[in-house]
Amino acid sequence: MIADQAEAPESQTVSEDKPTKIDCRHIDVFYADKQAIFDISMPIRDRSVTSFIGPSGCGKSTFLRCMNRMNDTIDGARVDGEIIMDGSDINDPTVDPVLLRSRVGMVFQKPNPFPKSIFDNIAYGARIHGLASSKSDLENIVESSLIRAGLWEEVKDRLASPGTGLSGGQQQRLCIARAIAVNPEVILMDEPCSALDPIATARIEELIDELRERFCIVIVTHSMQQAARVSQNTAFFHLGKLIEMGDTETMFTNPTNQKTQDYITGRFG
Amino acid sequence: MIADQAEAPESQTVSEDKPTKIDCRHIDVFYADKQAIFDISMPIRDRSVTSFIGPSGCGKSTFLRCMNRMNDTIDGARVDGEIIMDGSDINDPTVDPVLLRSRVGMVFQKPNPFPKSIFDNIAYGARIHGLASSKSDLENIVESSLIRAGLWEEVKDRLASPGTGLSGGQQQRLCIARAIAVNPEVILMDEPCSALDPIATARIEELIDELRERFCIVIVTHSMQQAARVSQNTAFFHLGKLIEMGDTETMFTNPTNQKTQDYITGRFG
Amino acid sequence: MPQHIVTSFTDELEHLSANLLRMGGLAEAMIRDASRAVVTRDDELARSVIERDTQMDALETECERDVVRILALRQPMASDLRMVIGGIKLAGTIERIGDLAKNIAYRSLAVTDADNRTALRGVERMGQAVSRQLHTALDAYSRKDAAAAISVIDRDDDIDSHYNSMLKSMLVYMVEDPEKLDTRSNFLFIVKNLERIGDHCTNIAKVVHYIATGRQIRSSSEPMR
Amino acid sequence: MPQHIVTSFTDELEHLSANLLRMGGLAEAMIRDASRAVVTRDDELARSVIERDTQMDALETECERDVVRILALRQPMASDLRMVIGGIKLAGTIERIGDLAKNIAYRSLAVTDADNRTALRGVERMGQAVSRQLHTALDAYSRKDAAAAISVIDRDDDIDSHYNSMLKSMLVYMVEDPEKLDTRSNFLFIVKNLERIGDHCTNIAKVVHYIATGRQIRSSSEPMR
Amino acid sequence: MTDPQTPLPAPQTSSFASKAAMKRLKKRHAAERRFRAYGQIAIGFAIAALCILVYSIFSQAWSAFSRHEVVFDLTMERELIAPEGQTDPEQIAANVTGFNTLVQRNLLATFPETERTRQLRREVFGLTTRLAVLPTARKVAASPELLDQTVTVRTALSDDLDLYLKGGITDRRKMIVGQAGIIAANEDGSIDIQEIGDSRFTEFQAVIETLGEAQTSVLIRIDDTWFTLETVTESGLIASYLTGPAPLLGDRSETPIDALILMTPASNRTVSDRQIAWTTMLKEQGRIKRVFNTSLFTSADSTYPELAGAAAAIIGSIFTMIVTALFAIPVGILAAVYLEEFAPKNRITDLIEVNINNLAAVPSIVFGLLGAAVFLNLFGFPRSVPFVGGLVLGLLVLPTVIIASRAALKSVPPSIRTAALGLGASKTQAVFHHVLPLAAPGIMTGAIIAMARALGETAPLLLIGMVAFVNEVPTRADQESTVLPVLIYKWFSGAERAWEPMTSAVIIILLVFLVLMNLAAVMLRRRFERRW
Amino acid sequence: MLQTLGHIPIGWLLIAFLAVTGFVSFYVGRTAVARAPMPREIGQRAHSQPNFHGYFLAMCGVGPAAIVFLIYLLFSEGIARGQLIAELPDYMQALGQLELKQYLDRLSEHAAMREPPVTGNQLFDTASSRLSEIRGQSRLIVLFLAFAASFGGFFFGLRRINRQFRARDYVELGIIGLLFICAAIAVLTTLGIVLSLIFETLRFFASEGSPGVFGFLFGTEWNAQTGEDFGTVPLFFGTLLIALLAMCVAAPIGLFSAIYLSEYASPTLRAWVKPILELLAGIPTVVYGFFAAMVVAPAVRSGAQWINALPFTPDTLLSAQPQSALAAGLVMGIMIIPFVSSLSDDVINAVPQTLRNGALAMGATQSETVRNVVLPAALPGIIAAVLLAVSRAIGETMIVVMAAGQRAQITADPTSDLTTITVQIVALLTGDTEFDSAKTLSAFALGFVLFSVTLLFNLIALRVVQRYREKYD
Repeated sequence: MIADQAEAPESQTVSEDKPTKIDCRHIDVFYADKQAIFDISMPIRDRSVTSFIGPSGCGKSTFLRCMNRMNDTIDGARVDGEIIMDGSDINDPTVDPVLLRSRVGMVFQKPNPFPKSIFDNIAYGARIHGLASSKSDLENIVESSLIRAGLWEEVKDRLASPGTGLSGGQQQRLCIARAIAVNPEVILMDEPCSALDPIATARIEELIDELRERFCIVIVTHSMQQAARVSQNTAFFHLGKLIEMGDTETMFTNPTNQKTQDYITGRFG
Repeated sequence: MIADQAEAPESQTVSEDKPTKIDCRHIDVFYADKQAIFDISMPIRDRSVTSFIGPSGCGKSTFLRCMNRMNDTIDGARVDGEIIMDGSDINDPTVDPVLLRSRVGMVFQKPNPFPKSIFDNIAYGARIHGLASSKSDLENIVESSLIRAGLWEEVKDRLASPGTGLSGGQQQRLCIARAIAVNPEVILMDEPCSALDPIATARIEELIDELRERFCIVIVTHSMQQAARVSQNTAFFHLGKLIEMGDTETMFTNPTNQKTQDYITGRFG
Repeated sequence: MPQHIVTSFTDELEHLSANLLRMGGLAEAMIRDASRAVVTRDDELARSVIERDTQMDALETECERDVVRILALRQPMASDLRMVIGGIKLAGTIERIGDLAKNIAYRSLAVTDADNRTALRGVERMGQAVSRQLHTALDAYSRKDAAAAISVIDRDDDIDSHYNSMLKSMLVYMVEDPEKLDTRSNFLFIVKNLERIGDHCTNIAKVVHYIATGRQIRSSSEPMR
Repeated sequence: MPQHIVTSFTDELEHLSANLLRMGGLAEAMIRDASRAVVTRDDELARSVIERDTQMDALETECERDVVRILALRQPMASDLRMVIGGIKLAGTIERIGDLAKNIAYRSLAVTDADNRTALRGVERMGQAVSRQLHTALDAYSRKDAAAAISVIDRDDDIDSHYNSMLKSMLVYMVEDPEKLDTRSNFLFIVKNLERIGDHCTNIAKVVHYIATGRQIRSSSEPMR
Repeated sequence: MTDPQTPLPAPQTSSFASKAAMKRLKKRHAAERRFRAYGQIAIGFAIAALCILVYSIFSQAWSAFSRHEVVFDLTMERELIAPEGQTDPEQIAANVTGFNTLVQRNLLATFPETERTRQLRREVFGLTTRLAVLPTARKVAASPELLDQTVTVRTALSDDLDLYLKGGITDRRKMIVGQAGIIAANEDGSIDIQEIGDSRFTEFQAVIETLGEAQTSVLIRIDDTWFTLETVTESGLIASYLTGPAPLLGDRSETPIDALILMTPASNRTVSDRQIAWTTMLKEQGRIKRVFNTSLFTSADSTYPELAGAAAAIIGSIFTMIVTALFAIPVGILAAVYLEEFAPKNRITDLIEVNINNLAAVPSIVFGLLGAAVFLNLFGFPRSVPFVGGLVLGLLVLPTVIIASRAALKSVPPSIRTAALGLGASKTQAVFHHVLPLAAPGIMTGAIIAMARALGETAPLLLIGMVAFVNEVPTRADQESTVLPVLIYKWFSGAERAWEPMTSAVIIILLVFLVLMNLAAVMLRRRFERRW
Repeated sequence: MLQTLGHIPIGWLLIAFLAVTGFVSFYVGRTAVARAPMPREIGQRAHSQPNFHGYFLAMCGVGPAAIVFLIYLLFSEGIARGQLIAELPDYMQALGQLELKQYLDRLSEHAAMREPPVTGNQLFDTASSRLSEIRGQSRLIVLFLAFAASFGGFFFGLRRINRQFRARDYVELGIIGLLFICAAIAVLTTLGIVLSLIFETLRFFASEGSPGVFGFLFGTEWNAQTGEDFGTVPLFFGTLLIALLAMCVAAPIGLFSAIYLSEYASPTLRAWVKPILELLAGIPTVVYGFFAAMVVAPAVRSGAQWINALPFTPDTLLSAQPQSALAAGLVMGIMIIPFVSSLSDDVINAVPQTLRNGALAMGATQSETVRNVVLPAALPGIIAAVLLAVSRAIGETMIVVMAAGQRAQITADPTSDLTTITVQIVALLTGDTEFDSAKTLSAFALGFVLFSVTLLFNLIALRVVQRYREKYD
């Protein structure tokens, strides 16, 4: 009959064997006076998708933004605790956020292509970081990023046209391509599909599924179904605390924590 | 084994026995030059929930807005065809859209309470339509609407505080209460949950489930799951055309049209 | 377990398990009556059992429709999902128990007065034991009680041993009078059926255990003599 | 049927049906070998069948895990949903076929040289008929072919008639020598099992038909003698 | 998907940490700092400019807020004030000459030596201005019983002397020469002081040395007698008589000699040495008092700085603003509502829009031309009245009000409108019940800013003749009057140096009004600002 | 009696009249329908609430009367005066337009007093009393007309209204009409400007001593005061030079402060600096003018003298004038800074935050974000801002009037005094002027040129802004 989850299931989506990419230890986040995140610690595994779920205002986005220090750009935001990435704490004052963000890419809720040509949108990151030594070099980067983002076929003959002219879903994939182009190690996604319709959403999910071969992906979503579909590990946040984290399949078939159980089955509050 | 859907299932959610409330016949909608809706005809049943699904830009919202002539407020929008409600065509020039909208309430994607007190938010409709002859009369209307919207308990002791101070979900329920207060016959909802988290969404769905005892509800959503959960009848739109309409259970277990099948199973395009 | 925010979802789940329990109850009755019919040679009773099987089928159909609807319209998760999956399995199993009872009833019609008491007594006793087994299993289900379920599984061995002894005596009894062999071979099948009902009870118990805990008990499903 | 946008979903569904077909193939083999073991009194073969049942159980377990995962993580709809629900039922049925085959194998061990050929020939022929039946059913499944499924259901009657005749001859054969009754009674059960495998094939066919069309064929599940 | 023939160049991943990358990074951060610096400099400049401006004006203005008055105790002699016994208040009030004679007599009495020549008399009368007695005249006219009573009269010191006392006109230096020795009169009327045995004298000599050729006039004073220094001898000095009682000659040791050194030569001054001497004496007698300059706020314009005031302009400005507000604000708001909420999207509307935006940027002076051509020339409205000025300014700020209101209306999210419409409110109801109230704070802010702008406008008013010389405070919006900014312009172009501080003073008055209005606007914004 | 009527302040009377009519008819209309209870049931809800019937009736009552009054206010005085002039003895009528006007002004002021004092002048007194008589008549007439109109409207309306009458539609029609009129006023203003300018300009070119269009636009001698030469080239030169100087100061400083405020400054800093800049914008130009003339001009002058005094410069390098284009330009620049900065601030803030986040998340530094993403996006808006600023500089009056001087000359030396179009307009039109001398009219011609030039700039700028807006909202 149905297998015991305790013993390792030979699903394609195992994550325990993957190494830890980011290790968050005792993170607290404060906005001005009020605390948004309470002592959260979690490992984030490389080459797999980790999703954060929870009711809105549970702090999942805030926590995500800690990982490339986007919170620095908000006045009065303070982050305590260590975020160890490849052995060094990214909150360390000596760490240059600019450099960090080139290693930890981010995709936002609303597709936000620059009002430039598709080419420039993707070339931008490579340019500022001087990744391309030559024009052709740059073109390679753009092409490969677009191909990886599954957008090449759709746009290859209008690279010069403005990125804002694309459809919502394409724009979002363009933004992902843009993030890939800098060839980061981690990609953070903040509700990347909440502005899209089911088809576009499915496309993005497919894309994420492919990208996880090469990147460590963290995605915030408030659609449980989406978390279930795309991620190998799921973390459930509530009121700024981490309630439960674990292998996605377990989380959705047999979570240990009652709160999680209630949230997932729609019995919450 | 599993029953043949052809023979009437004795589910709690039959809709065939309900009378038709709105009968749309050959509706075309044009924005300036381009056509948004192509010859759509459908009956909408009273005292039940009908949901419109489809990829974005499929015209479901546009079609919804025909039913209380919200399209009138957009310059250059033109609606052809008849929308028969209780035997009279609402597109008839003699029909006063303002009066019509008092009969066909609407709830919008983003919760949009007036920046007034909770009380005034709900009282407003009653006031402009002169539904309340006295103060106490008005209070009754407000209370009953709030109760019906399942918000009374949460706000009864702060009716004077601004409606914008409520949480997103509460705001949306406030908007629903506001729509109920005018006691309309039909309530149109345009993606009422797309801005809310799963919990708030569930609350609204529960509310819709209760309201359908008294109103004819039409809901546009781009979450198929939501359509599945709340509605008794589902219509699938694509590129401004009505692809298939039918009993929700059938639509989601055994749709007749291949396009529908593909969309619902996520094979689309 | 608290209610779902969407109450109608809770309703549907309860509607499902209610139906399952009805099926269970029906099955118990059918077993008891069938085995009594064998002993008392009460053809009326036997026929009533046979009729009740259609009812059983109808119930199973409904359960399965509920399951499909819930899966399609509610996207159940975690415990709810286990409830639903368990539901479809239970429905199948109980329905099969029903069939076996019906089968017993059929065969009881073929039993003649001439058959000896003692053997029949054994059938009735076994029948009661089995139906008791089923009852406790359903009980565990209604209470989502993993422990109870396990106890059911353990008690299955008694049934088996009971079965083996019966089988022997039956064979002896058949040898007595080879002429009547073809009618008396029915006894073999009756006993066999009862034993298989017992096994099904174990399956039910396993499903219950899964629903309750999300884990599941390993063990080869059908033990041999 | 076009691919899902999320290809891994398609993969998982295919992985599921692939497993089911593997189970089916395994079951066919087990039936064939079991019935041949009866005739040839080849204990090796019999044992191998018995061992293969554990493999069968493992496969079923995996199928069921797949089903649960798909339901939990993919929220399948419409045809996909039918695939999945059908899947869990098929897994159960095929596994049961496997059990029956194993059962036959066990009993074949009890068969002695002294038994007569002709009766045994019948067993083998029936076994082949049944396994063919199963084969077409699985074929229908892999092609999601409703028509084929129906034809399987129709052909079940042949099996039944075959069974009845066998039953008779068996009884006659048993009467010949009441001393050997207890071993020979095995033949009864072997035949009975084959017949029940036939019925399971019908069930498989019904499920296939449901998966393919979404509608389902009414008919009382287990006909009598 | 990630297809093989376009793999990313391998070194990239490491290239972040590479030396080159680090160099780049340093450069980029340097650029960052530079960029930031530009911004800070820019803001610094702007603020500095403001500070300088404000400071320069205040430093000028403060002196204008006080002035000097001469105190007289005058007996109101009937035959002078009310000749041939007619006591009509009008007549008395008008009889400036009469009062003035009293003042002049008093002055002559104070400095008897001035009787001698008309020249001296003119100088001494120059201490006050003729019209300075007007207030007294009015007072007496109001209460005839004062006739033949002794009244303390305060009259404004003439502007130049006033300025002198405030430290304008010339730099001066007081010092003590020393103990007088023998004073002898020379035949030419000058006197000769010898044997000033005193250490301080040498010091004085030194100072005079340093002055050298410069035409500075040095006033020597013994008792109440004033001399101008002719030359300094090694042991004494020769000085010619200036004014005061005749000096006692002979051995006057023990009498101190003071000197007052005026750096600016008499020829470049508007005040004579004598006048300075008198003023100093009066001051010492306590007959010159420094008082707060009330007339700045109470009296209308005048040709004499010491008498001029901004009252007329203030009132005029207020009237003008009222007219402007009454015209521009309602019209502006309603127009905005039409354009933002009701106007159909068509060519006419576009035209209106373009032309309003453009109107907002038309130079103000063009509106002046409009006013001159249309209101004055065509409609024949009277010149330089607040009513017309108000209308012109109204037209001038109308587009500003419209644009501000539209912005405010735009900031109200459409969801509010749809919400109201969805409830079955008509468009008008939706607008007037919800949108307008929500936009009100923004609109008000805009209106106030516009008013402030109107209050500061000058050019157009010049063209519709609001430069007229207004010597009485207007009481109605259709009477001649002027406004603050124009007054500033006029006084700025006035000849006497005394106008300068006056102008600054008016500027400050104007600025106070403006700052108040702007503050009100800021308050409104802070108070009601709403984020959607 | 007519006279007394001629004296009372008519304005208040009219307002009171309108108010009363309004209230009365509102209540009549409201109660007329409110008597019958409103049905609540869906379906037969009435179209309009009673209030609307009230408003409708009020409209009918007030509207016509208001129109009558408006006409009266606009034309009565003119007519009255015309009447009076006609009655004046011929030798008076023979007076020049200006004198006559001033005479009438005195008259009307005199007549406006409650009991006008008897001046000795026989003619004057009779004329004054006659004037108030005429006024009295006109007022009597207008009041009568108003009554008639409003009653007519009132009863017309009263007959229309009943429960089913769609009062709301009409009321809203009325309201929208009113709104439209208000919007139209702006257009009329422009029309007025254009027409009057064109008209007077034509008269200028028609008048004797006019240089003709060519001579006007390309003549290099300007001597309007004495009324000979009307060559505007020097004026243009001065105007543009000063505007250029101003922009050199304003454009960079304004732009950078805008960037700093919107991208770098902390909220608190912004909260302090923005109001300060606004203050800078709020200071009237006349004050700037004063500042320029009193502080900057001397500074510039001494600076220039210092440069002249430098060993390696000829002593006459700069004509260090007490009034100088440079002084005016600098101050004007300061004045325009907030103008530029606030406009650019708006466009920069209009760039959605998500774009900035996008760039930052790619690892761009803040300045890179600004330079590569924000500015390009905001560029059109910024250009527009600068253009508007230029047209503002060209049209600026007081500063140049007070600090730039009167001498119409063409010289590249910024420390010499120059004159500008606006200066000349002011110089020509201040004080009592009659509208028939070429001198006066030339001012209008200048005004026309000024208007056209600024119009050009504005239109371009506005078009750019339009494009820009469309891109973001």
